[in-house]
Amino acid sequence: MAEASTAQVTARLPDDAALHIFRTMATIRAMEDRINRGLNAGEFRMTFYPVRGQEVIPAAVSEHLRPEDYMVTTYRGMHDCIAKGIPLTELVAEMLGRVGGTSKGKGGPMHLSDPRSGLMVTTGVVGGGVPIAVGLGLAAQLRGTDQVSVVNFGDGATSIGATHEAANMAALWQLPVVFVCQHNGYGEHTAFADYTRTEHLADRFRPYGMAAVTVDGNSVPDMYAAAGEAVARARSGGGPTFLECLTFRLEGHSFGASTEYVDADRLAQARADEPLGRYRAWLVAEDRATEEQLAEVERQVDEAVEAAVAEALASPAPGLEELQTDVFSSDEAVPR
Amino acid sequence: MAEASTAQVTARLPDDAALHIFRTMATIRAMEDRINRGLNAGEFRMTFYPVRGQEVIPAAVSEHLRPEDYMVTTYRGMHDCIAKGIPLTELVAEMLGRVGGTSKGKGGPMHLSDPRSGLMVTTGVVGGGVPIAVGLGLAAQLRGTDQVSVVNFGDGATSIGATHEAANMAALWQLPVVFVCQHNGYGEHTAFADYTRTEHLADRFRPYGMAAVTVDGNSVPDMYAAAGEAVARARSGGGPTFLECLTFRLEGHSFGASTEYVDADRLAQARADEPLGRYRAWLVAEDRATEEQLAEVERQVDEAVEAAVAEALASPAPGLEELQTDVFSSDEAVPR
Amino acid sequence: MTTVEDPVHTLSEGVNQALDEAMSDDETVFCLGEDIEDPIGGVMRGTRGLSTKYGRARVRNTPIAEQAIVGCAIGASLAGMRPVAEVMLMDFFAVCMDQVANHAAKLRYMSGGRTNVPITIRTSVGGGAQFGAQHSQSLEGWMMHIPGLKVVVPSTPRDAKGLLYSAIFDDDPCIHMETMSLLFTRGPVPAGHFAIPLGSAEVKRPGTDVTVIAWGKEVPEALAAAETLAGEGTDVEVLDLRTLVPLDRQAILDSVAKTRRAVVVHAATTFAGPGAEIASLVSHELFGELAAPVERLGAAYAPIPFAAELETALYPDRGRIAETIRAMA
Amino acid sequence: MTTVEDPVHTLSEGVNQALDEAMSDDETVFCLGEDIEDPIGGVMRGTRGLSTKYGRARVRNTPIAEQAIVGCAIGASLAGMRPVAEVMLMDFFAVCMDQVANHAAKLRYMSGGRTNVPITIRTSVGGGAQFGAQHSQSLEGWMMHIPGLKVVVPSTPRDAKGLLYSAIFDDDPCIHMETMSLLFTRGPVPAGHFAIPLGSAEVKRPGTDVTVIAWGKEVPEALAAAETLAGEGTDVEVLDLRTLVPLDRQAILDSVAKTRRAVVVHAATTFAGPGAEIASLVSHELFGELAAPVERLGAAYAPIPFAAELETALYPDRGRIAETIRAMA
Ligand SMILES: Cc1ncc(C[n+]2csc(CCOP(=O)(O)OP(=O)(O)O)c2C)c(N)n1
Ligand SMILES: Cc1ncc(C[n+]2csc(CCOP(=O)(O)OP(=O)(O)O)c2C)c(N)n1
Ligand SMILES: [Mg+2]
Ligand SMILES: [Mg+2]
Repeated sequence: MAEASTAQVTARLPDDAALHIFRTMATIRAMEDRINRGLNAGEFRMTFYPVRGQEVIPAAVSEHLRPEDYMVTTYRGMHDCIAKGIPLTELVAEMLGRVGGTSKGKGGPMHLSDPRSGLMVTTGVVGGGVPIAVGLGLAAQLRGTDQVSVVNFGDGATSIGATHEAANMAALWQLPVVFVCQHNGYGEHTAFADYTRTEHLADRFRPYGMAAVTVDGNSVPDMYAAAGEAVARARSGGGPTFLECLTFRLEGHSFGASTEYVDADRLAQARADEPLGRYRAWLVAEDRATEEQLAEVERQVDEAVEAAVAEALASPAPGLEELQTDVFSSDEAVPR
Repeated sequence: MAEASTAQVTARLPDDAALHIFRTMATIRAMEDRINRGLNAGEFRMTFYPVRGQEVIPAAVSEHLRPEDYMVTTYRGMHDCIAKGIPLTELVAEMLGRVGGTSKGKGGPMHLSDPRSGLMVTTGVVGGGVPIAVGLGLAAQLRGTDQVSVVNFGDGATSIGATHEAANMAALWQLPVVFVCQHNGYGEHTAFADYTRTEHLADRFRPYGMAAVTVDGNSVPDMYAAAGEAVARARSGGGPTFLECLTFRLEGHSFGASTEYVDADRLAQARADEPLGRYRAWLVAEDRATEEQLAEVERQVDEAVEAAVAEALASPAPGLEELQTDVFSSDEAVPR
Repeated sequence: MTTVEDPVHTLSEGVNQALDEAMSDDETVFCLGEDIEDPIGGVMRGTRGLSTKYGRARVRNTPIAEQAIVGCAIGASLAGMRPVAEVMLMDFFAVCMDQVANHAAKLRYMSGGRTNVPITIRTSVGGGAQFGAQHSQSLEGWMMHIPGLKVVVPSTPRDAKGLLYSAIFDDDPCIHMETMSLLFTRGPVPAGHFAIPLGSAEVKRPGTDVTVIAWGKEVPEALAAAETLAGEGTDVEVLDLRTLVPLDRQAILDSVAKTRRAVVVHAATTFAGPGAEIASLVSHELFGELAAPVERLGAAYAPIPFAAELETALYPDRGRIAETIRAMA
Repeated sequence: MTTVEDPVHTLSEGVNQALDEAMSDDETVFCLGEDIEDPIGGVMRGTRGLSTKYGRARVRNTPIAEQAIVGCAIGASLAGMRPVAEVMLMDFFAVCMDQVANHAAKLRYMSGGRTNVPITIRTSVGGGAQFGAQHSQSLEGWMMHIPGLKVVVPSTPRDAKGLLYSAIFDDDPCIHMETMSLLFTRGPVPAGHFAIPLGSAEVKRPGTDVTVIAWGKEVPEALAAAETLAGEGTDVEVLDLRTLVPLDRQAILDSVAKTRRAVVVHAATTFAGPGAEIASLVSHELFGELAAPVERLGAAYAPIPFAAELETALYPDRGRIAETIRAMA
């Protein structure tokens, strides 16, 4: 299936989009590499949920989005946040718990948000963000704007009730919501086949009365095309879409976590075929870009990432006066 | 569809089962009529959730069950309780809050249970009983018994998360569970089409990897056949089945509640075509029973119901010493 | 203050008026919940007439899916709307506490103030009507314990109108508890625009000998007990907290500093319940100044029984309140 | 009592031993939860080795579906099994409180004693590890407030083994809270069969001047504060409640009757928290006999911040406990 659709949709991926997607993916990868270096060297500490191997999905989806479009994601959402446009310095500073972060260091890596770039919520509760994204879509519909609400979640989140309640509501009200299920094959340490007998998750969501497709989440042309249709449908009042984006988690659940439960051959093969390298080669092979162009992009994003991390590290911890602010609109409401 | 399957399955409904199903339905109806009389006359008070029009479903399902099989139901479950075999006196006494009730009057009409007849839980929370029924099925599987766990819930309960979590788990583990969705067209005051775009609820549950069928819940032959297949599948280790049983709620949500939101013609037609009368005529027309036989059954069940209500009314209220017993296994654990 | 001219309405009508005023004042206010559209207008009638007046886009029925209802309200509020969600009964918060406690309550803080969640969740609180163990719980204790939630519990039609209106326009998530046993009690309600600031308790009956601190269902019981005791020469002050978060600490301490005796009364379970916070506060702040230990009267430690005789015995009533006060003299 | 010969293990190993003993003693005991099978054996390693030893039928991974996990445990227990369910973090009770509070806690009572729910729900309690606002909450206050739930909070490897074993064989639903910051602390654990009855607090350090009542995360902090103060001539008694329901009322009152001063310390939010119940109990029962007001030390009123500096300031620690006690002298 991936084959077929790739063929027919390639044409639909314009050069500028193709290059910008590469830049986004390269930025995500550079940031993950930089964080890994920092963690391995003991330069800093943080809980980090790797996104390696899942870069294509948000890079392709965001190509169809505007800053005023909404996005909701999960703890494993650094790639989504970067693609949606959270300033890199604020992003890293938040992950480090510094006052220069998106949440002044009070949220942390599992709670990145920046309404200015449309990234409204990052939740640490599996499935918890899905109903919220439906509400963002409802606000757009009630206001008559053409904003779209995109919600990212994992394959494991399809087992939890909130996701189903939200899907039914979004379909019922024909809301401008795109459900982006990043199907990386695992829920923490449990493989897909060990927690459901469903073959294609899209089959579970289609019956709610929404478009639901399974797409190769590691193929830029496929993801670009599928996301384009979903976003266009939402923007034009055509209702929600469920995108089952097939990818593979190339690391453990979190930084340093074991992968002993993952089939070694499959993992090795997936790493060898990892999407950034695959896409880079494709761009050159298809004459979409020259080796030099891509190397230059890589140089630029490395520089940007390096600068962001340096700036973030220079940001101090939040002061103790922050402990009980932002609890309520007015601090007087805080019980003593 | 109902037509077709009726034809082919009629043969499979034996005379004794056909008559016993009539007796069960007649008992349910007689009890509802008696309760209505009591409530209208101010003879007693209780919250009552009518089951009129849904008698076929439990009468047909229970024909395939044994006392040791498990059942879970909802506040709208008097018909399920009677069909599963809760002694009538204890049933009515509980609904009246008398010490002679299944729960000594401490549970009430929304919490009927009687493990001796296999009725394990009646819940008042929509969807709340579904995961519990899955656990009853798991216990049977772990013990290697061939017990079956049947869970009754309404169409509206398919909108809530717990139901989906439970369905996925039951399918994953191939548990002996029969999901009996009593699709009466309404969730309280909201019609099916106003809370989902799904056409057939069975389509939502099949993708979990279980058998899922839509059946005419007002047709005894159809329900008997569909339930028979589902129970046999569960008993033989074939895993769960979702039965979407199409019926119609002939009264308001609860005793005395308005039906102003229900299409008047559809309601009138459904009342004219109500399943007990329809089935009674069918039995005679098909020479399954004589008018006299059925009249005799009706006389017997009226008598039984009358006696049960009289006995229940004679039972006193629970004593105040009951207030804090049954909180824990030992009353000493109760905080003072 | 209430004037003699104020028309008389039920608490349910007070709720309805607040919703109507808020929706006419502000386009961003909308309601969602189960069975809230006409002709039913909410199983407790709170939204009656509003879908007819404002349309089904702004007063919308939902599937039976409380996580989706509350989550949807949260999302819409993040985008600048002021949703009023209805959770039919407080017991059903148990199916959506993740949205309430892990999301609505925390998003402002977790975003360092960049986002906020101006939602109101209206809910009916049962008890005393033989609805059984799963349809009668007062769970304000759960809500108070989660930083970031405001908790509002009116006991009169007037308070319901004024407090709900303030809750809707408050910039934080508010839980508005509508006590079923009081929904159809009547009282004066100011016409037109009317708001009562959150966080202000009200002395519903001034007194000098003992302070009864109560809210919701137990306020009328406290007032009735006060009447009885007045006849016996004991002058009881009844303080209706009205909002539990923000808590009117000053009003509590001022009253008890004066009377030197306090009884906290609520329909929630006594053990580890909301009254423990009030009792601890008073015992701590007025240590050595009290004439008697602070008494707590709440529901007995048991699931709520169905049988009327048992359910009646479970809750504090005017009789037990009066007895308790007599024993403190 | 613990003997010098007892081998030393971590709290996590104490948990693991209790599960192992229980599963070998009784065929009806089985475990279900997310990622509990080997090789991982639970993200906190509590079930490590058990799926290998007892098979994947009795130690089974589940989908990410806490309502199904807890509901399934309830159902199996109604049929006579003794399920041990794992809810990975206490914060996630928010997604399954309906099964916990409306079903597990109430079914015995709602059935007039004809059914009962002998389940144990194990859960890790975060805090102090920079997991953020949604992965660090201590919600024992929610559980204590629901009649029908038993609440167990071991602070040592020995207590974990003995209390969890008792919880598994208890005929009521038990919440077993496993404090993450203590999971890998070491201490003596009796080998083989070992049970500690639920409802018995333990004096972890005898003293005469002031009683610190604590549990879980705060017990080592209280003991450390006691050491410091010993050097200053203040003799602190540290009472570890170990179970919150049943509550060892007598142990609390006996200790404070002796010391006449009490501080309640817990990781849960102070406001409307579990400490309020203890403080109210002591203030009421020992009215007029206390030398100082009962102090409550818990988490500050705020969602739990990520930044280490703020999170550290949120929780009571040995320093603040010592300060508080000094101020009471
Ligand atoms: C309600 C809930 N249960 C359990 C967890 C613990 N947990 C965190 S991530 C995770 C796995 C989620 O898998 P998936 O949805 O596939 O997302 P992925 O991590 O693969 O991106 C689990 C079980 C949680 N955060 N929330
Ligand atoms: C979680 C929850 N939300 C709301 C309610 C209130 N309520 C009681 S019955 C009902 C309608 C249920 O409809 P359906 O599942 O179709 O069952 P029916 O009443 O038609 O048999 C609702 C919304 C509830 N009991 N539980
Ligand atoms: Mg995954
Ligand atoms: Mg229905």
